Amino acid sequence: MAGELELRLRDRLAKLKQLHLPGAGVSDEVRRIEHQLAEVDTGDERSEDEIWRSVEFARHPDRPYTLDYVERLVADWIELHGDRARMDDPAIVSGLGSFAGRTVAVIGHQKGRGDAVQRVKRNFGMSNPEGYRKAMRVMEIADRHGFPVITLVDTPGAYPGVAAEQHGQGGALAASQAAMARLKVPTVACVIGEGGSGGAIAFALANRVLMQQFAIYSVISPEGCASILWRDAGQARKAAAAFRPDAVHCLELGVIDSIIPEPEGGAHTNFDEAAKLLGQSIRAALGELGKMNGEELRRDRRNRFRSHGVIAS
Amino acid sequence: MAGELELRLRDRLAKLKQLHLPGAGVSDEVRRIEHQLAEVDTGDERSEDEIWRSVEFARHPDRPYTLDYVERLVADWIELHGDRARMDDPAIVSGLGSFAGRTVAVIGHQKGRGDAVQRVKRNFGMSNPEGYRKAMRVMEIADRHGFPVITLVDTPGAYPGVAAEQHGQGGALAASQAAMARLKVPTVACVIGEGGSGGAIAFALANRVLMQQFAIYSVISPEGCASILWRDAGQARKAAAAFRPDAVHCLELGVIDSIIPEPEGGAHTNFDEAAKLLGQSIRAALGELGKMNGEELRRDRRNRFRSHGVIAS
Amino acid sequence: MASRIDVSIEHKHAPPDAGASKKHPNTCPKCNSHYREDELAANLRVCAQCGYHYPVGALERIEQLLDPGSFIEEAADLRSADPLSFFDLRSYKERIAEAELKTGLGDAMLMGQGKIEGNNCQLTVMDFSFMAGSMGSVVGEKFARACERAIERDVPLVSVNASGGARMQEGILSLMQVPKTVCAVENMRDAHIPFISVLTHPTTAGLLASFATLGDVTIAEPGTLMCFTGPRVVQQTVREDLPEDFGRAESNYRFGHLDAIVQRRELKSTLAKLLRLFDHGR
Amino acid sequence: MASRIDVSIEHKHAPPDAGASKKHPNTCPKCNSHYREDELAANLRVCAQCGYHYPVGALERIEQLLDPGSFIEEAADLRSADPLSFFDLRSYKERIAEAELKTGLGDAMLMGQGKIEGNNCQLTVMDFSFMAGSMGSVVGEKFARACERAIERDVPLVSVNASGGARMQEGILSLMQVPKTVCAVENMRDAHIPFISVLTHPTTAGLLASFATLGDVTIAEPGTLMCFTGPRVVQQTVREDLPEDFGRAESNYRFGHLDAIVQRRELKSTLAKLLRLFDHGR
Ligand SMILES: [Zn+2]
Ligand SMILES: [Zn+2]
Repeated sequence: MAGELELRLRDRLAKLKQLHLPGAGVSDEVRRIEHQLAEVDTGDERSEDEIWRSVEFARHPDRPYTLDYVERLVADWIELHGDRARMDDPAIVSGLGSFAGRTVAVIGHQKGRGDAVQRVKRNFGMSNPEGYRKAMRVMEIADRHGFPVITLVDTPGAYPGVAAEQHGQGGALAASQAAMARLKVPTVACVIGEGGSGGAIAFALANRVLMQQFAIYSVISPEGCASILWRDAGQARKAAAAFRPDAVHCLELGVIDSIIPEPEGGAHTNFDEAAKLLGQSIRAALGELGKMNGEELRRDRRNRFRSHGVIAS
Repeated sequence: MAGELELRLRDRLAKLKQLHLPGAGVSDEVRRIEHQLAEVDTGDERSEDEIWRSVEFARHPDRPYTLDYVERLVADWIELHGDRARMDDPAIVSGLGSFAGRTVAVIGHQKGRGDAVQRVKRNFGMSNPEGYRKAMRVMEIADRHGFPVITLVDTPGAYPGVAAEQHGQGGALAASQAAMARLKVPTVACVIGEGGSGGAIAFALANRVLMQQFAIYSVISPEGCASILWRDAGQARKAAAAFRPDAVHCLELGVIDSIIPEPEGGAHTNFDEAAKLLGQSIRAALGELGKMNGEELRRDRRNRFRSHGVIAS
Repeated sequence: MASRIDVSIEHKHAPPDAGASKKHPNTCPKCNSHYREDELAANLRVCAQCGYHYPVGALERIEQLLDPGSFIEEAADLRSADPLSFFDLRSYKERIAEAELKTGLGDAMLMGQGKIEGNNCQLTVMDFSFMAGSMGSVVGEKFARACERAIERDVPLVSVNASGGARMQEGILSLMQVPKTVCAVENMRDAHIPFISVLTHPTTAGLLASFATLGDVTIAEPGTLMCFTGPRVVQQTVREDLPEDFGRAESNYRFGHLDAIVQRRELKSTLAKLLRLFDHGR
Repeated sequence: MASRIDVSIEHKHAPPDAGASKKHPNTCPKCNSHYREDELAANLRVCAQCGYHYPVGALERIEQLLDPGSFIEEAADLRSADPLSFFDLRSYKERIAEAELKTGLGDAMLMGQGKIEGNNCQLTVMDFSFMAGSMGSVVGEKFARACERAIERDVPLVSVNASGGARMQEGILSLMQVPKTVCAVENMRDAHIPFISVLTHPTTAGLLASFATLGDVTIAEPGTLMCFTGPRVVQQTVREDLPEDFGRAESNYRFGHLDAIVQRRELKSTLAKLLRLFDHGR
């Protein structure tokens, strides 16, 4: 599909180079698109089948989860637990460890693997507000001590439960983003499976947003979109083809900064290789960010998100 | 009692002027003691009866509570509710209003007046952790917008309930103090009734700590102390006489900065007059603090508490 | 992967009392009282019988809240593009055109500056009747610009919200409006600009997960549905009856998520008081 | 005012398994295994049968945790004064003298510098056997100085806690140690000094309301009672049975108040790992 994507990116690049949108961080955008152009590989417009394959791979029960990557990439790992108010949300893991010779904080959604008991124990990676509050606590520690923050995004979405609502799910998602916007350390977010709407974005307000080749990232699940717009959840494939949650489309729209390749056949076929590729990309992203000071990192991050959206006026 | 107190204060002052304790903020201490000397009125060592009168007045069911003072001293009052996580604790009120022509935040314990229903509704002024978390939220708003913070302390103590413990009572009390230590705005704490141990100190880490004439301030209730040390809660009067929770004693130890006079017969005999006297003292304290910038206010506050304690070495 | 739990940030249908009824729009859905249009408008669209708060459009809301003639609209020319060429049962372009015709608005938010009892402020007001108040690129951009204007002018921002969530026809770009507006609020925060968020029925999903919950002070009108996930989806997940006022302002107030529930007739004076207070601290 | 609820920050008696038993101190209160003194010390005072963690005195704790010979004690000469001339059934002076004789310590905390697996740190270690580890002016002063030394030396602070709460014989001055130590932690925080808090059985009341809960990382040994109000007082208030592990580390972990529960045999290596991590971020 690269022909099409490449054309669009070049077109967008040309426009941006002429334009001066107020506050839109144009030069950052230009830099990003140039980077994307370098990354795009050749191919054709994605078919409905190809997009659906991303949906299936992203949700594959054998796909590596946050702790699988932590185990392979992080030394001296210590998980930090609890929101200091009500609970330790098992759907989110957070902790400190050594990555590429430097201490980092890692925060991610965590799905349970295997039988129903394990999956329920992790609540399918769907966090309660308390999970985001735990994560914010760890972000604050990282910020104070100068540890870069790496987030791994892999959730169908924030948990739609009664207590979750009563304890402020919406506000917690907003607060988590606000906390990320405030950090003076480099932050890299990686969508490693399902990047499901609010639950995902709560960890994705980072300086660099990366996405694995077969991950998905979307405002709504294909089933949810189909049932609202087509009034039939069975039209999920059609919905997915319409809003295209795949990595190439996200790159095309400038929503992510680069695509992390997966092993042939998907991350679930080779955890070690998937981790190696993920680690390389995170390392490269942290390397780029290493030159900025705290204020610059904040500004870079906020400008990055300032530029999102397409307006006709 | 002033003879005795005055002698002790002069003695302490003389010692301090010779001494150089590391980090003890000696010059602040000197300034405070000089101020206290000016405030001490004449009288004799307090008798057991006099101390017990303070205990009774401080707990008097007709004593003015936080909202009684707010009503009389604060214009444009708007109460701010909720901890944004779990509840709105009715044992603590917090809000913004106009005091002496300037916007301030007021935070205080609130007891219910009248029948058992009202008193239970406010949980007798005993907060859950959520109440301290609400207060911290309001402190943060005040800090960001430059509003001085006035706290009114009136609690038998933090609530000793099961959920209170499960939701982190101890940690919340510590966090509330830490939040107060961090503020860059002037802060004045007034003990207006019962200054009961941890629940009280959570709001008392202020630049200036004032105390009404018949308020009490103590590490433990007289009953609690008696039942531990005398193994008989009935010895409460004796315990109170031993640890002396009255305002004069607290002033003598340098724990408070000044005593706010009450109407003849106690604050409960004349709310308006009590409020007027309280308002004058707070205004004077804020006036003194107005000259310091944010960093100086922080340092002043921390140095103030750094000097507390008596060591024999 | 057969029985997935749906966790859309968009609740699936307009909330029960915002248009689902087949009654005349001036008939009170709670007590069936009926009002002439001028009567209802004169009473700020509050039922005189039972206190039910009818929905208020953005233009009328501005009339209710701002000093007469003080509103100056900004960024009025912004319009949605169609970055995905989105087509479900109908095209996004067609839906937008229909919404414009129906409401006379360019999108689901009006933005500008004005005065409330003499106090200057920057203002954003949403309109639920424009595609369920959904947040796409235009709403996100208007809100971000409102924050920037508030900083430039050193005036507080008042945001009156009403939204069903993200505008899914803009796909992932609608989700990006969430962090974009959060960043805008953070810039205001760093500049010590006061931000007052007013939640009106309904303010849900993407709005709650972004700027609507980030006010220095957050207030709501009575009865406002303010949940991240809608009651229907929650019920589907937990498969049990929900508390009667689930997700409503009254429940949220009890659970600590609101500073106050303010009757519409008190909203202007409450905002004025807050603006005075935040001004006198400065 | 007849039936007041008592809300003392001091729980009233030594907690159940820290001395209340009449058994020989080397007999396990959980499983009745008995150990020779050298056996028990060699096993870090953990029951080899059931894993019960016996109390550890401050000096022995330092031996367990620090690299041999690396500890340099500081502020060793600080002693309690008796500002209230406090006398209950006996005088405070007499109680202090007795505690000194019994423990060989000057007060309930040792403070100094040392190394853990080669990592420099400032260290405070409390001893419950000195007046129930209560915090008076000396403990407060030693902790505050430890924070100041950590800042001066730019090394992390590790605090191993065990305390029944405030030392009420020093009256209001004992309460003042709470904000005093909180301020000391805040100064460390501003200086970006790492602070690791270790809770051992029991760490309650005034300690929980001050520095013990303010660590960057907070860990506890298994079974540690860590409550603000003791179980007896809570039960008296609520008049119902408490959950079995009420106030224990295991319950606190579930409720989100601990980063980890660490077995004593893993404590040194865990601290070393944390010190390495905090060092490599700098
Ligand atoms: Zn009606
Ligand atoms: Zn045993």
